[in-house]
Parts: sequence; C-alpha cells; structure tokens
Amino acid sequence: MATSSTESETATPTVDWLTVALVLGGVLCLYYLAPLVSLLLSVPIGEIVGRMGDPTVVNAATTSLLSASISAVIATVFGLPLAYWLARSEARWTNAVLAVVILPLVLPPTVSGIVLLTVFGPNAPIGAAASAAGFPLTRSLAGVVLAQTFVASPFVVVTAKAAFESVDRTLEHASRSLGKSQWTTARRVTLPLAAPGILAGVTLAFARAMGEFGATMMLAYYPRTMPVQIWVSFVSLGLDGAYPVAIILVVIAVAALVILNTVAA
Amino acid sequence: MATSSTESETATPTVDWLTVALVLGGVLCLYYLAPLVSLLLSVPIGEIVGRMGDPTVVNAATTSLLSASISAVIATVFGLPLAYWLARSEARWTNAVLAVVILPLVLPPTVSGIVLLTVFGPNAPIGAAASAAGFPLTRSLAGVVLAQTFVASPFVVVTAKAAFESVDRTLEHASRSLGKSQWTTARRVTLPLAAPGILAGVTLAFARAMGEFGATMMLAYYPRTMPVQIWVSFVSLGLDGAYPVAIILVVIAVAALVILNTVAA
Amino acid sequence: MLAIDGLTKSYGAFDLGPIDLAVDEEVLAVLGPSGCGKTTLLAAIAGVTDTDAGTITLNGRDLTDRAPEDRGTVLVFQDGALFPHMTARENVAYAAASTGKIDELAATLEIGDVLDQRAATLSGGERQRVALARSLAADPSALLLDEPLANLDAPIKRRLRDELRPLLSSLSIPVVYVTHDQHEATAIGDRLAVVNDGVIQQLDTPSEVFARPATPFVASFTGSTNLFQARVAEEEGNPVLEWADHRFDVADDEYPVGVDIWFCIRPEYVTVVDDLAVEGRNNLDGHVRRRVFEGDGYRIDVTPEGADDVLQVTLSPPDYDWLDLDDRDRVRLSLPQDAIHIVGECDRTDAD
Amino acid sequence: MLAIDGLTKSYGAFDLGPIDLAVDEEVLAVLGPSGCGKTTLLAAIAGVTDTDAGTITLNGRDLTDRAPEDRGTVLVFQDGALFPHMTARENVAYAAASTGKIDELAATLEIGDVLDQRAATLSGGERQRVALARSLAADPSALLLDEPLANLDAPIKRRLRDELRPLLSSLSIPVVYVTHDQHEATAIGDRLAVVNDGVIQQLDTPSEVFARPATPFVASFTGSTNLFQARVAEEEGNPVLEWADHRFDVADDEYPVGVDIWFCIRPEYVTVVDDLAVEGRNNLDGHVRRRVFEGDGYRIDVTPEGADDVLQVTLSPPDYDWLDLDDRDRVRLSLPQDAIHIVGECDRTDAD
Amino acid sequence: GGGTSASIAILSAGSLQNALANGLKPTVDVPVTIESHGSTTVARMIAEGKRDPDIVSVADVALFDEPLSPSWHSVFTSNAVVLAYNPNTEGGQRLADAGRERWYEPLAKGAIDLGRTDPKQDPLGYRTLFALELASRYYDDASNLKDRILENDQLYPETALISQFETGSIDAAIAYRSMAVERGYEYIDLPNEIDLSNPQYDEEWYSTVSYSLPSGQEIQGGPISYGSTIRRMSDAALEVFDAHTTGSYLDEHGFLRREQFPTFEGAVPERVTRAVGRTSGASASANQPDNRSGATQSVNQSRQRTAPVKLSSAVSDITVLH
Ligand SMILES: [Mg+2]
Ligand SMILES: [Mg+2]
Ligand SMILES: [Mg+2]
Repeated sequence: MATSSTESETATPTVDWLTVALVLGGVLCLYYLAPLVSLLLSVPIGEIVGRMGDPTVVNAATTSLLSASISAVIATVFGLPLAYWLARSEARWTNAVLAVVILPLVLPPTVSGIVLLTVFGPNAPIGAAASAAGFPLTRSLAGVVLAQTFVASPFVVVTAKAAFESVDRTLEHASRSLGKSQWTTARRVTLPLAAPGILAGVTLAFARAMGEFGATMMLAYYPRTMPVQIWVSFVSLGLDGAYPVAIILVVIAVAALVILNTVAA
Repeated sequence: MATSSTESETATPTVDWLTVALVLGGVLCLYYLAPLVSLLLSVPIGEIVGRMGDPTVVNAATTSLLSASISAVIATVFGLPLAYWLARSEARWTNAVLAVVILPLVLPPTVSGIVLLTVFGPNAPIGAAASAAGFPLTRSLAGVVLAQTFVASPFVVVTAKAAFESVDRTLEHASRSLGKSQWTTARRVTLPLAAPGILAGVTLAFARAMGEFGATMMLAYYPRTMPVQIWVSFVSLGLDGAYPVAIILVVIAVAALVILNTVAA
Repeated sequence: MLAIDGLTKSYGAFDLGPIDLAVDEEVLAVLGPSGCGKTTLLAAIAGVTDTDAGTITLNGRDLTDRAPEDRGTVLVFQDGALFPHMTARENVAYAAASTGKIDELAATLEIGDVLDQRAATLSGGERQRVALARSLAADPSALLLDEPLANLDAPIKRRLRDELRPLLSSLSIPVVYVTHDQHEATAIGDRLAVVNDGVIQQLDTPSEVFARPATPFVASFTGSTNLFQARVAEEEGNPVLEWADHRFDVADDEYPVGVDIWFCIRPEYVTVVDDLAVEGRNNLDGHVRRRVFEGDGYRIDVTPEGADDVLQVTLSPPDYDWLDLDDRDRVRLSLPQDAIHIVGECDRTDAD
Repeated sequence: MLAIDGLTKSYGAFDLGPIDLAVDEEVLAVLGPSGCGKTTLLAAIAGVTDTDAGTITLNGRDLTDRAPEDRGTVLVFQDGALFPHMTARENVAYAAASTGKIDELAATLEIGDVLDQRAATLSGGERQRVALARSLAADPSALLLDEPLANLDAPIKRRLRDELRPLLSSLSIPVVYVTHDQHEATAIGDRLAVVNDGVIQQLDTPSEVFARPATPFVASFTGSTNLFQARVAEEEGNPVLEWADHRFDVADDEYPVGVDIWFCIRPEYVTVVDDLAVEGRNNLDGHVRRRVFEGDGYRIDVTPEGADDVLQVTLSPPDYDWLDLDDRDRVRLSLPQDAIHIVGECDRTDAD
Repeated sequence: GGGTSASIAILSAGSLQNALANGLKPTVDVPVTIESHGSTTVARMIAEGKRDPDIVSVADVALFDEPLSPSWHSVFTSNAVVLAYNPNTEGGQRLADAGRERWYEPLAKGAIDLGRTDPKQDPLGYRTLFALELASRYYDDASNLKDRILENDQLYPETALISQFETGSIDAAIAYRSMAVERGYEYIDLPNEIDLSNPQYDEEWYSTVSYSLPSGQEIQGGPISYGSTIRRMSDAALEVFDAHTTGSYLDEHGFLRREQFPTFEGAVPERVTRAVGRTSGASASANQPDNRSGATQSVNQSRQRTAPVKLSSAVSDITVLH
C-alpha cells in the first residue's frame, strides 16, 4: 500500500489540467456572479417583493416578456432562412452577408438606435407612412420590437448557421431525390438535425432582447421595457430605485430561459 | 419542347420555398443594412477620411482594438475551460452554471456596469487593493477590459460549449487511454475538432467587445473606446460629429473580424 | 497480471459488481448481453469512468486512483474511435514512439494501403485494424477491447476474429476482450467470464463454461437450449433425475435426494437412436415437432412423451439424410449420462 | 429511357462533358477513376447539382429544369446518406407509400432484423441495404447509384454485388451505376461507359470494352496492361505491326502503312509456348523478369528480346506449376493475331 | 407625429424625470408620458428629428438657442449647484466637517475624490467650472480653485457619476440641488454667489465667467434656468404646461422657484400667457435680464432670424388642432 501510494504521487507531478480548468472557469463564474450577488445583497427581499406588485414594474415586465418573445419569434422566422442560405450557398458574397449580420453586434446599441431612427423615425419616409397608417414605429411596442430584433436577431442567424452547416448536405439531397420537397426536407431532415443549435441561438436572442437597452431607449422608450424602467428608476431614485427592478428582471429572464429550454427540449 | 415546358410549370405550382427563404432573409439583411447605409450616406467620404487622422479617433480606435483583443483573449482563456466543463460535466448544477453564464446577456449593460462598480470600484475591497497596487480597475484600460469581458465572454462560453459537445467524448477517452494527458488530449483532439465553433464564439465576443458601450461607460469612460467616443461626439456635436466615428468603428470592426477569421481559418 | 478486487459502480438503477478478477498474460473474454455492465467494467479498468469501490492493480501497481493515461491500459472502442481529423497514419503515430513502429504495425495489421486515408473514409474492417494498430503502438501493459468486431459485417468479423486470436496471444500481456457474441468469445478467449446484471456468473475455460454452465443464465446464453427442471432421486445408491415420465442416470452426486434442480444438455450431445428396439437407461421417446435447416446442419425439435417441453437435437447433414425424419415421426433419443449437467438447485432464479 | 444530350458542367479547372447518353431499361455501369466526373454526372441527372448546358429527359419528360424531387430519379449515395435521427424503418418509411411496401423491401433486402435500429448503429453492409430499400420505396423511374459498395469490406462487397445484379435488372427501369472498380462495373452493368476527365471514352458491352478498348486510357484502366506503340507495315498485302525486333500479323486493316499506332493485348491472352523449337508468325522470345503470385493465379513479367518494355502474362496455378519457370529463363510467347487490338493512332494522347 | 392627441409627451432633462413622474403627473388630468435624457441629448434628438414631443424641457435655456430654436420658451425654475458628499467615506466626512465656508480647502488639498460631469457634454459640467471660478473670487483665501481642484479623472458621464457616488467610489460630487434632495444625499448648500441659483446675481456676477464648447459656442455664466416650450399646441398641452411650469411639486423636489418665474422669451402665443396667468408684458420685461447664455454676440439677431419660421409652424399646429 505504502509503495503504490508513493508511486501514485510521483506519477502525477504535473499541474492537474482539470484543476487549472476549473480554477479558470471558476474565476469567470465568480466574475459573472459577484456583481449579481452584490446586486441581490444590496436590496432586502421584502423590498423586491414589494416592488413586484408595482404597476410600473408589472407593465415593464409584461412589455419585456412580450416584446422579447415577439423579437425572438421574428428573429427565428426571418433569421432561420437567412442562416440556412448562409450555410448552404456557395456564393462568394455570403461572407459579405455574414459581415452585415454581425454588424449589429459591433455597433453600440445606442448608435443602432439612432441610425434606426433615421429610417423608422417619425420624420423618415417609412416611419411617417407607418405612423400615418396608425402603426407608429417609434414610441410603441413595434419600436421596442424593432430595436430588440435589430440587436438580438444576429444571434439566431450566426448560431443557426453553424447548426445548419453541421447538417450533412448529402442528407438533404437524399431527401429531395426521394421525392420530398424542399419544405418537407427542411422540416423533417434539416430542422430536426439542427434543432439543438437553433434552440441555443433562439435562447441567446431572447436573452439579448430581454436585456436590450441602448437601442430601445432611442427608438421606443415607451412602452417601457424592464431595462428602460431600470434606467428611469435609476435616474429618478438612484441605485436604490434601480436595484429591485434589476433583480426582478434577472429573475424573470432566467425563469423565461429555463421555460424556453425545458419546453423546447 | 412545348409539352415538357407546360409540364414543368404545372409540376411546381406551390410557392417556391427558396424564394420565401430568400425574401425573409433579404428583409432581415435589409433591416440590418438600411440603417448602416443611411449612416454611410449621411457623411461625405472626405469627412470620414479627415476624421481618421483625428488624434481622439486614433486613440479611441487603438483603445477599442487593444481592449477588445485583450477581452477576447481573456474570454477565450477563461471561457474555454468553463465551456469544456459545461459540455463534459454530468453534474446536475451545470444548468445553474449555464444560467449564470447567460446572465450578463440578460442584464442591460449599464446595469452590469453599475454592479461591476460595486465590486471593482475604488471603494470596494478588490478595487481598492488593485488601485493601491497602482493598477486601478476603473477609469483605465483594465476597467474597459473588465466591462467588455463581462458582456462579451458569455459568447465564447455558450458557443464553445456547443462546439465541445459536438466532439465525441469517446475520442477523448481513446486519447487518454493511449497514454496522452488531459492537456495533450485537449490540444490535439478536442480543440482541433471544436475549432470552428470556438472561432465563431471568439468572433462574436470580439465583435460584442468592440461594440460595448453601457458597461464601459460606467466602469471606465477613460480611456475612451470608440463607442464612448461616438457617444461623446454625439452629445457634444450631434449626429454630424458622431457619424464619422461610427463609420470608422464599423470599418475597423469589420476589418478586424475579417482578419481574425482569415488568420484563424 | 491485472487484478480487480471488489470493484463496484452504480448508475441509475444499475449496479455493477462487486467484480473480482485476475487476468494473467492471457486473453480473458467477457461475454454478456447488452447492458450487462461489461463495457462499464472495461471503462473502469481503463479509468475513463469512475468507480464506487474496489481496487485495480496491474503488475502490482495500484491503478485505482490513477488517470487513464497513467495506467498502462489501452482501451479499444467498439467503433474504433479513430480521430476523424487525422489520417490512419496520424492516428497510429499519435500513440507510436517511432515511425519504425508504425511501419511494423501497418505490416502486421495489413493497413499499409490505407495509411494515408482520412479516418472517415476507411471501411469498417480497415477502421478496426487501424484502431488496433494505434492501440498496440501505445505499447500497452494491458489491452482492453470493447466489442471491436460488433459493428462489422459477418465475413469481415470472421476473418478479423481469426487474425486476432494469435495476435492477442502474442502480446503476452493481460487482454480483456468484451463481446456479446458467444462464438467470438470462445474463439478468442483463453478463459471466459460470463456476466449478467453486473455480476460475473461464471469464469472458466470456454469449453468448461459451455459444457458445465454454472447458472441457468449461463446455460441459455451459451446455447445449452435444453434446460429443464427435475427432481433428484436415487436408484440403487446412484443419483438419478426424475423428469417428465423418465428417470436418467447422472454423474453428479452433489445434490441430496428430493431437491428440485435445473439440468441441461447441449443439443449436439443428444443422439437419435436409429433402432426403436434398442433399450437404454437414458433413452427417451418423443415425436418430431419441427425440423430447421441452419446452414451448417439441421435442428430437430422433439416433444418427449409425457412432457410439454421441447428437446432440441442438432444433426449433421449426412446424419440427417440417413435418418430421413419427417414431422410427427416417433424417435428415440439418447441423453448420455456424462452430457447431462446439473446447473443448480431451483430457487427464485429463472432460466432467463 | 433516360436520355442525356450535350450535358456540360464546369467547376474550377474541371470540365464535365459534353455527355451524350441514352439508358434504356438496363443497368449502365459508369466506370472511371476518382475525380473523373462520374459523381457529378449522377448529381446532374438527379438534379442536386446544376449544369451549364444540355438536356436530360426521362421517358420523354424533360427533367433539365426540374427540382430533384420532381424528376422521378432516385440517387443512392456512396455512404447511404441514411437520416441519422431515424431508425432504419423510419428511413425506409420516409420514402414509402405504405407499410406493406416497407415489409416487402425489408424482406427483399434482408433488413428485417435491423429495421428498428438507429441508422448510426448499422454495419456498412446493413446501411447500404437500408439505403437501397429506401430508394426503392420511392418507386423510382430511374435509379442512380454512386459507388454504393465503395466503402464496404471486400467480402460484403462481393456478396452485395452478387445480389444487386438480379435486383437491379428486375426493376425494369434505367439504372446508372457509378463505380471506380472494374470488377463491379463488369459484374453489374449491362453496358459499360468508361469516363475519364469528364468525357465518355467508350460506351459498349463490358466484354467489348475489355476486349477492344477505344483509347489507351480505357485499355490501361480495364486491365489491358500490355499497351505498346508500334508502326503499321505490310507483308504480302496483309497488315503487320512492327514492334521491337518483331513483326506481328494483325486482324485489323483499318490503318494505313507507316502510321504509328497503340496496340494492346490482355495478359490472359498471351500464351507461353512450351517448346522453344516451335516457330510461329506471332511468336516472340524473351526472358522472365519477375513472377508474382496474385491469389487466384500468377503473373509473369517478360522482357522481349530487342525491347525495353515488359510484357505481362497471366498463368493459372496448374499451368504455372507445369511450366516450372524461374527468373531469367528464356521463354517463347505467342500473341494470337485475334487478341492483338489496335487502340488507335499515336498522337499527343498518353497511355495514362 | 410622435405625440398623439391621447396623451401629452414631455421630453425632459434627466434631472426633471422624478419630479415630473411623481410630482407633476398625479396633479394633471391629462395622461402624460415622460421621456428623459441628458439635456443635451434631448436637444439633439429634437434638432435631428428623432423625437417629436408636445412639450420639451431642458436644464439650460441656452439649448433653446443652439441647437434648438423654438419661437418662444418659458423659464420656469432654477436649481443650484451643490456639493454632495458621502458621509460614510473619510473624504466625505472631511467635507462635512469643513462645511459651507471652508469646503474648498480639503478639495484643494487633494484629500477628496471628487466627481463631476464633463463640461463638454452637459450643463452641470461647465456650471461646475463656473462655480469654482466664482468661489475663487468669493472666498478671500481661495484663489485659483479651478487649477487646484480640477483633474481630468474627475470626469464621469452623469449616470456613472451617480453610481460612483452612491457606491462610495467617490467622496463627493458636484450635483444639482434637486438630485441631492430627491435622493437624500448629504450636501453642502453653497452660497448663492456661487451656486448659480439666483437671477439676482446674474448680470454683475455670474456673467463674468464663460466656457467654450467644442462646437465653438461660447457659454456665458448665468443662473441655472430650466426652460420649457410647447411644440404642439393644444388645450391639454397647455394644461400640462401650466402645471409643469408653475406647480409646487418643483419645490418638493428641490428645485428653486424664484418669485419672478415663470418668465417668457420670444414670441409667446397669447394662449400660453393666458393659461399660465402671466401677461405678455411680463415676458418682455423678463426677456432682458435672463438672457445670459447663448452666443455672446448677436443673440437677439439669431433669434429674430429663426423666429418667423418657427412661429408659422407653431401657428399652423394651432390652427389644425383648433
Ligand atoms: Mg457495451
Ligand atoms: Mg458495447
Ligand atoms: Mg465520387
């Protein structure tokens, strides 16, 4: 016993890679968590519960969940075909299109909001026309969705593109050669095989939409989403006003993500 | 000929799915592009070229590229082990950890910045210690990197996790059974097989770091990154002042992403 | 010498072990149905899964808490687990100390032609050959093979099986060869461990296991399809078995009179007595119920008089032709005393 | 009837076609080395790749601009392309109109046992059987097979090849069978198209293609390893070939005197004259350079006197034993006039 | 247009957000939507057509010269520059000890982590410079406070300043009195000569300091004056405007309603003055002393240049809505 235990010690003198990994990963997790814990600790639980019934908070939560859901759906409906095309096309300019898709990520959201205003604002042709038709694109749920979709939908496209690329094209050819339409092929072969990646993308998009602030602030402001409400609370009341709303946002977002992933998986 | 052409027409009466896909995807691309085109058209090219030599712009560009690169590297170094662990661990609480990783996405960046301040601000223990050691964590490049890492690193973790999951665990077991350490196995088996997904994650993180505004504004403000500089220009000079800097940001970010993907691929 | 003591591992509702095994410089075949824990046992020895209790030592070195790469054991996976981003050569080189070793193994395993192909383009047989070459390149102190031939087509499987036997023996290291195929297990193993539900049911030479299965499970899993319940009695001081209307002499006198036991007899040991007039202690009459051609011979199902069971007899084609049996024919069978094996006492254990 | 007219497709530096082909209710084997464009040809017929020019019609219907699903052609991919998220049964059901059809095909292709396995767990042979069943379930008007046996181990390949021939013939539809294996092509094809560099070099019955290759490439690719340059001459009004120090009578009088041509003779047609005293017009003396055992026979390389070339002769084992040849022995070979085939005039075309 | 007849949209300076939402909103019958950004952002958004509110209120009437140029506006309240401090930090305590008469001493010694906003970006930033300059003159022993106190690393965006201050990262911040009152900060009330709150000191005292914006615009010192204007005239807008510019909620939120407020500038529609209960004459008299900010030369000219255009658009709005 003594011998083997000595051997065992000399046999693993190198730094354990798993330990290094766990330490590095743990540091990152702590880095994510520390501010959140600090956030949670800064507000008594009673205060949070109290604010949960506050109509402005309820309205903001409703608006956020509704708009983020609509944005995620729009991002999926419009993004999946684009992702599929990006994954499948042999055209040289797919890279140019991909660059376009990544641009909203690079652009600071506030700038995104400002440039979106130049297109959808009440003074721009599209915005004015929509407004005249009784469907204003700013200061409305539509505006919120426009802003969230702009910043969040690239996640669906980028992630779903990778998922589609992982589906062997031969399988699609096989399906069509067996007499199935492109639509049937997509539904029964491509989508099921790409589903996990697509779900990850939709999750990211939903999360990003829930957290969207800069562009929403510029494009819509009303109806207030939770991030805007946090901002308003902060500006009016300082950190003490903003923290409870921020905590409620985090709780709602996490709950929504858990539900999204449980239902879909 | 006439017969077969008639047949061909009757044989494809359904709406062409590809067309629908391209229309939907095209709409999304237009949605991304329209504001950007509007942005590009709003400023004469001479003005942009003129601003490119502007020391504030040069400084901001340098800071952005430097900090986003550092953030991407940190996100990779710390994020890959975590992603690997998330992909490989059978522990039940991986989902809890994953939720923690997604939280920075959900949190509005400004709120992230505020809560980061409560941990890394000069008054908080960590911040004070670092500051005393001559390495202030706010109002410094370190602060910029902290902010960018917080919002951008989850992309590396989430995307790399999916990439690692796609690597058959049996291959790792085989490698280790052949006498190779965990480290060698990771380097020669897991990483090469997961490389495309990891690269996608690093790209997303870099892009997000380049565009980071809200948290940076809170935590650092100085030295100014391009998004902060855009904001400063907007507030002091209006759109005419902000647009050239925004365009330069977009150009630099796209160039950096192209280089990143070309070099890595 | 690979020694496993009191190894246990539970996952979900499944419990493996406790397993005690000692494998010398020999090939130990581990035979069992899917889900019996045999792959888990290999994984535990290789260190790629953790265990709940027990120790594993190899040539005196305690492996129990060592990392997989530090055990000297090499595990060959069912599908080969070749690295898909490498060529066959790179796969072998991954584990090989020198290029000379690669060439030598390529020659031994006849993979010289495919060395520069990507792993993904190899056929099933080529893949397993490369996987074997790679595992041998690592110079294992013990080799663990997890159903290496399971996903191969039958002829390839037969050919590789024939090649594997001498190759594995020549290594002079402990080899554990896991399979669910009884033919593979007997062809390759010096000794044979039959595993069911996480427990070793029998561990012996293949011929001993096949001739004298220790449990009803081993009997049926190794093809002793004639497995029946009977009662031990005594005639003139010798043990006999009472089954249906018959009494058979048996060699085994281990069980007391009055006890209910399981006995079995392999179908190839049952003979058809060509003359219905011939009397014998262990003869038994019945009727032919079915005749089945099985490629290399015939199987005859016989219903003994006074019993509902079916007794199976296998006949070579010449014997079958000579006997010229038809369905419902009355036949006299002989169950040689030495071929009747008492598996054990009846209890709650079922035959399957 | 599947008709292809003037089909062309370029990608990168490679040009396919123009291809003209008419495939009746027969099996057309398309033989060519990898990269010759044969897979692209199938993909173009199936509509899964686009073409630059040309038309494709099937039973009079113009397929050229139709979607793959609207062509009535079914393509069987090299690796089967089974849907991995489905079982074997679900794969077949994907294309089948009724469950009856599934059972029928399962019986025909002997996949009943594996129907409920996931596609990923099937062996190579099983995978291809399921892929075939699935393709037949779609009730094709033309069947296109892309090297369906290429990734299988040799014995499985042989067995499936033997089964495929009658199965494909029984379909009574145009079948295009692409392969790089000359044995597969001859075993399965009613007719044989040899493709190189995107162009059909020869299209005829397998025996005709093998006996009378139209180009040096076809000759060498179909195993006419004895391929040489010679000059056409005339003796007593009959054509002869001048090669090395020899003159051979030939049956072919198509080429004018003085022209340089390629001629070939298959190694199995060259005979060894047992008595060096026997004289004959088409005899030729040489020395044995090498003897190679090839499993089903022997190959002898002979250096003719007055030439640097090597002439190959194949011998059956009994013939080889009887002749009792050694290296450097002097032998007399006979090249039968009828076996000598003039491939064509020499120009910039190379033998390979 | 953005503001619909259903509710009145107010686009306001961030410092008014809380007062408007919790002070004004409950006192009016008309539904009100309030959107707040930094004053400069508010001005930019309207000038560049990104917002079209019914009422716009900014924290410095100078913004009604450039970039906004409404035909008229009301100056309805003031605020004061105060020195907020965090009593829980050492530096904050030092300031508390120094008090109203000696606050600048610990600051000048560099013993305090001070936060302020960027003079290039918002009025509070340059008003901080004015206050320090005025303090240098006001106190006998406080020469050159700007040079002694100001450091570049004191600059924060307003939001960051609040967070830094509330999290104790900085000991003290130059803030508006309303912010300090609303959030319950401890603060030092500076003398009126310094705090830019009293129009009384305007001409001979506040106006002696100035600051140049990056745009080249010269900002002259003057009392803090919140300005508001109606961009889309309606009865509802008038009702809200009246309550907004004259309501007592302003006092509760720390704003300073001097007795001369509200005063008017430009071509004020009579409906407005009637609704607010002031005469046009008052506007004319208020016009002169209050006009300190804006371009130093020919302010009136530039206003006259733009007024007719804006007026006509305002008139057409009125006509339509009648
Ligand atoms: Mg297993
Ligand atoms: Mg297994
Ligand atoms: Mg091919």
